[in-house]
Amino acid sequence: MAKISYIDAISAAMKEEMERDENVFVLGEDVGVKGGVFGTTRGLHEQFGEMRSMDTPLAESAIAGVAIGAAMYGMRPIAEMQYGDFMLPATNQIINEAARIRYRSNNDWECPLVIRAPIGGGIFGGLYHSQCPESIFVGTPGLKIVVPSTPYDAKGLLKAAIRDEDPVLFFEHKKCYRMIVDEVPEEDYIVEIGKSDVKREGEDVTVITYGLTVHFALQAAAELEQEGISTHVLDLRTLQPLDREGILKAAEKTGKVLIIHEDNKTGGVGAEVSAIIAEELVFDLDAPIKRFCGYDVPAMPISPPLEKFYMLNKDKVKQAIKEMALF
Amino acid sequence: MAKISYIDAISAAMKEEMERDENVFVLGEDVGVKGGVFGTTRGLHEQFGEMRSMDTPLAESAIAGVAIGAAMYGMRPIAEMQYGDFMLPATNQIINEAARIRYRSNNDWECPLVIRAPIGGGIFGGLYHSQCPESIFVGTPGLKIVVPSTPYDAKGLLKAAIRDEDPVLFFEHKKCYRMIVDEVPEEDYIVEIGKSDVKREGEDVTVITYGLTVHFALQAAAELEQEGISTHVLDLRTLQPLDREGILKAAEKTGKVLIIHEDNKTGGVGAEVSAIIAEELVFDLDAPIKRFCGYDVPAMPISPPLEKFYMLNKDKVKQAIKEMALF
Amino acid sequence: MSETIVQENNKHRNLGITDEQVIKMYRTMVLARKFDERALLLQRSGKVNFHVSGIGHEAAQIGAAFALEKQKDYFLPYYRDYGMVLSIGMTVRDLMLSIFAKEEDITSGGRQMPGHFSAKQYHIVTGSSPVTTQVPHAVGFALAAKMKKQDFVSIVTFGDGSSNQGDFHEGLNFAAVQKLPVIFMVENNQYAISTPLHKQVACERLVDRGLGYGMHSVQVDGNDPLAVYKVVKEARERGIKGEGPTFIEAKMYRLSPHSTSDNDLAYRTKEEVEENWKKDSIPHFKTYLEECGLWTEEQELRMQEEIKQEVNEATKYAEQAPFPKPEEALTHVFKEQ
Amino acid sequence: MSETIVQENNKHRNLGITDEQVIKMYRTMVLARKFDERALLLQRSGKVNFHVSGIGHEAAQIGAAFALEKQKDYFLPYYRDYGMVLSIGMTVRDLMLSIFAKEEDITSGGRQMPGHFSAKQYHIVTGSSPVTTQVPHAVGFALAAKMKKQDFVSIVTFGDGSSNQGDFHEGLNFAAVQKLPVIFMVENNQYAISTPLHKQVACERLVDRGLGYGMHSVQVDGNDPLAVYKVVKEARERGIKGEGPTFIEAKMYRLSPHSTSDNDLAYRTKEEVEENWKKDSIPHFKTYLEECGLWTEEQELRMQEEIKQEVNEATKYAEQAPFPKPEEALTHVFKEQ
Ligand SMILES: Cc1ncc(C[n+]2csc(CCOP(=O)(O)OP(=O)(O)O)c2C)c(N)n1
Ligand SMILES: Cc1ncc(C[n+]2csc(CCOP(=O)(O)OP(=O)(O)O)c2C)c(N)n1
Ligand SMILES: [Mg+2]
Ligand SMILES: [Mg+2]
Repeated sequence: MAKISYIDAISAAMKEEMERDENVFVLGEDVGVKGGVFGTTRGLHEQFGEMRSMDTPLAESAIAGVAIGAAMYGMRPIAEMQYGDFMLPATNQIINEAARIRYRSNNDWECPLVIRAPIGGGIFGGLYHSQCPESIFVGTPGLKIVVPSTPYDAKGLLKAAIRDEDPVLFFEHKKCYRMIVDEVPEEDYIVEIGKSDVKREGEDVTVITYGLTVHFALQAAAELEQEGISTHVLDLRTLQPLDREGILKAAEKTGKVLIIHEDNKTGGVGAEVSAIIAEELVFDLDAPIKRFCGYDVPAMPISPPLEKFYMLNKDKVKQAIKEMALF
Repeated sequence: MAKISYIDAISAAMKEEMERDENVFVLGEDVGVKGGVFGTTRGLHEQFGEMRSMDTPLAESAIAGVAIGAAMYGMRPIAEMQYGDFMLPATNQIINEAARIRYRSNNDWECPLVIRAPIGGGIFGGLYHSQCPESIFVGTPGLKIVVPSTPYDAKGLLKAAIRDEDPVLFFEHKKCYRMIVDEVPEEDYIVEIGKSDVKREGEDVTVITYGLTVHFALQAAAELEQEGISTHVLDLRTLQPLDREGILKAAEKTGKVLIIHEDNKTGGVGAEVSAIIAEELVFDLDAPIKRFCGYDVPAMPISPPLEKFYMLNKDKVKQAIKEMALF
Repeated sequence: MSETIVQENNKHRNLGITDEQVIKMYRTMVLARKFDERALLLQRSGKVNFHVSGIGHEAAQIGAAFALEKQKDYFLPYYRDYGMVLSIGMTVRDLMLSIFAKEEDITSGGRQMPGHFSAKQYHIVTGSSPVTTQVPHAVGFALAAKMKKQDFVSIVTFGDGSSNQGDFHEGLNFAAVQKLPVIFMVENNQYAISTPLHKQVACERLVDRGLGYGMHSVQVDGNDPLAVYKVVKEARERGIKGEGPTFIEAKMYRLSPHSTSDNDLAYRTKEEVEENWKKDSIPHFKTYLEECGLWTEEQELRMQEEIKQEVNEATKYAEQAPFPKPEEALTHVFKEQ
Repeated sequence: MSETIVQENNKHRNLGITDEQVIKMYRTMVLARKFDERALLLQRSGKVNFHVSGIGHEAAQIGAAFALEKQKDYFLPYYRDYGMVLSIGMTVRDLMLSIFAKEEDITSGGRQMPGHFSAKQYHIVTGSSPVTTQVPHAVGFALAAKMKKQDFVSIVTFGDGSSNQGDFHEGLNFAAVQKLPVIFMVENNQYAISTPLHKQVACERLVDRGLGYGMHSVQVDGNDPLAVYKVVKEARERGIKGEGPTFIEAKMYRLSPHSTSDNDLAYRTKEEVEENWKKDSIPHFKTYLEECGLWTEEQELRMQEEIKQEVNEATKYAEQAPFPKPEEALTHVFKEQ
């Protein structure tokens, strides 16, 4: 097994799927000749040509809408949104169209489409290059939503998304792109959409999280181990459909639930996770269900002290777990 | 005090505010000569002329975007989206623009804008004339979101929204338009944004809800009174910012919380309400926090048996309250 | 002089349309109209909840549909396109099942409003209510044609008001850049609900928008089915040959109110509407057939009778057909295993 | 022959621009360039995180800004418009405070990326990163002018790629229908990041899009500040007179990479870039001033020295200025009581 980065895992998944199935293609702004502003599609243009790694006009609603049409025909488009912040012009196409095609046609038409978008902050991107837009889409039936935290999951989930018969939003935390490296098998594999993953077993506190903050939780957990606090870390991986069973099992395990995400707290997917637990396990809890999330401000400022203040990190997460443990 | 309908309360609020302040104007599709497809703006064209009750081209992103520009100048636009289902082309303008203008300019610019949209089903509108889009916008800091259930609240909240210095989404349940009639004072008044309202005092079960389902809850509560079950009904009225205090007080009152909304359950505002309670009051509860909401399907079908199956109603709500009472 | 008339009368033959076909075109126009009139009646009598009428649009729809290849080309019609969908495979029974929202409704199993066509078997792509979203979808089908080297085109229709949506702009531009085999046809009926064209746009002709996309564009009389046939046929050829998309503006008038929920006399005069009835394509096309010697009053009566029966039977069938079971509301959110 | 030259040399006077003003235009162009070069350096040396350059755009920006009325008209610039904002009130110090993201930054208090201009005192309207959203906002300001019968115009700029967004279409159409006093100026620099114009649009000239809006439209050499001044001045007059909006396409070339995160030689050649440096407006405009007898090498040296000092001082000031306090991240979500 080779050690590869999160971004390389994503690139490899696309390359391999394009080799496997000639209906798979990528389209988006600057994804062709340049290989994407982050480099996720680098090499595809050379290997597959300009039709299958297509530079599109600067128009997100068309990128999504054209991909939807192609998907209904039977293609397997992967539409890249340059930043999660810039996918909002495509909201109508995503929510009112892609997500409703199977249902509204009573299963006659389907829309096997992947929309990829980098999300998250900590890169001095300011208000419009740091957003976590997932909560806008969570709660849209008909849409699957995936956020991997590791190269292994990224590759396996992206392959699963490409092979899925329904539309999938695939969010990539841009801070993970080069920072997170781990072992990824050379052979073909997928990670099933809709399944959470226990990233660390523990007894005292259950952390439920996804994306970049999985790593903060794991780092904090490792340090807390030294202090005698044992942390159970559940990586949601899929935000929709949520893995109810996995969530309840993890919550039950310790009776103390701390939900962590970078997206702002109010209306985030953490609320849904909390509500699921409160619906099923309320009498099995040893502490209130807490959420430790981004502040409820329009988005993350760029100035270093402000960004630092906004962003979660290992130390802040450690503190939050500790407080929960001591409850 | 005159008895007026919910729709007339909305019309009256606009008319009176336009008389009070010449910067107030309405714009939208068919809001001028025709007076709106539901008739909410009827009479404004005659009284205020075509500039202040402006028929716009069929383009929601422009309706929102132009209104934002006018609001930044100092006007007080009321932008009508013909149906909540059709406001999604304006998502980028609403979330990335209106909601972030004050914050991103460090308080230099502001955007006092009201966006009105009819929501909800039960009118044989099918998938695209019945939606409850509120959960897409809940969780966007910088945006206020209001959903009145009564003529009194509708008038007072709309006036408050028009006078507010920040952008407000004002959702009107179209099933309430002509069905809900009550007393509304002739004098000028406002209902403060951000305050929930106890619509009925009770001891056994707390229902937390908003919009049309407030009425189902009240009807069910009246019947359940006969059966010896006492229901406390809290009308959220404002979905953002949520009235934390009001919610906690209502939850504490009975220790049994049932959250009801027509919007589909997963990712709805009910999740946030539940999470707030689970965060603060988990040990004061006598039952799990339950949510009784729309099904998680892409939207409400039009065929009568399907629509009926989807829609909440007095009887279904009654049953849900009863189950909670018996827990 | 008589020369000219003969030529005029042979217009359809010059276009490569057989006598049989041209009669079929006429019949389909009348069928669409009769369905539409019945639907209005059914709504008025409370049997169905809603109808959105295509009266006044039939000529353009049928002209376009007959110029294309059934079950080969892809069709992305909008809610007034009864004439189009009837031309390419859907039946009046299908339409009736849809307005009655019955289980057997092929467009959506009773989920969607009438006029929201869908039928994969006829290459009719599922549509929604938010206007103009289908425009980029049609471009996506055409993109697939180019990528897979298939010789089909896609056609998408929409209203004049809808040409102001962002998706119109983005879709046409994308298609033009990629030179895709797609036909954009705006059915310019002068109104978007109550809003007249001059409050929607400031250009002389909608087709003037084509220049900004570097797109071949043509305005055509939407009341003349043969004229529309001609431009769509040419557009299809351009598409197949790799010469790119075409933007067609078919001009007509919306003779009915916007929908059964609309009172059009609140914003336009009876005189204006009546004036436009004079241009109704159906009697004009009938006269054309008669002048070609292809149509007699007897044939007309027989056809009217047939159509009446067809509409009656379809109505009866649909009325008696079962509704979907309530729990059906929960199926097909995702692909079921 | 010498006649012609004199006339050419008096171009600015014929436009009503005084000698003093034309020199100021030149100075502002150079100032914008020098700020920009310094910002690139600061980024390269790791002192600031990011810069998006406007090199190659200065002539158009300054030509436009000088044709408008400061603190009266409303300006909705996009991220390359340093020349524009420097012309209407912002200082290099302001710009430096912004790229250093310091508390005193007037555009956002250190919240937004550099190039996201905002300053109510100068009628510079706050902008965001999602391209083209500012277009309908400008229309909103112009709508307010019409409603309140004020004699200002709004101007909005954006890139060529951005003219493919839905908001471009919807904004221009709205303005045209209402005949609003707004000026749309596309700074067509041939690229949208790596994507060349021919992959963005299929029309000959962007300005061809104006016809579809029934809008007065004009293409202009974006390297010629006086030519841009002229068309913007005329557009302003049209706006004030109630004759409606104008769409201006200023053609130029993006001489820098897209931003400091971009390696432009991955998608275009050095030769292409060098070829375009020959059209750089700054030396040409200097020659013009010299030929008019308004500018000497001595003046040039003095100005260069002044500007250097201005940029140095601004840099130093901004570098030393305090950052915002961390908790500042929580303020101004809503109006505070
Ligand atoms: C995005 C969106 N906004 C608003 C509506 C409501 N609506 C339905 S039809 C219509 C008018 C459409 O006019 P036009 O495009 O000219 O088509 P026509 O109905 O005249 O055939 C409107 C505003 C909608 N369906 N979708
Ligand atoms: C809606 C949106 N999509 C994508 C981006 C990312 N992006 C930033 S600048 C840019 C290219 C803009 O090109 P153009 O409009 O020609 O302006 P230029 O940068 O060339 O001046 C892109 C794609 C964005 N800012 N907003
Ligand atoms: Mg129309
Ligand atoms: Mg450009």
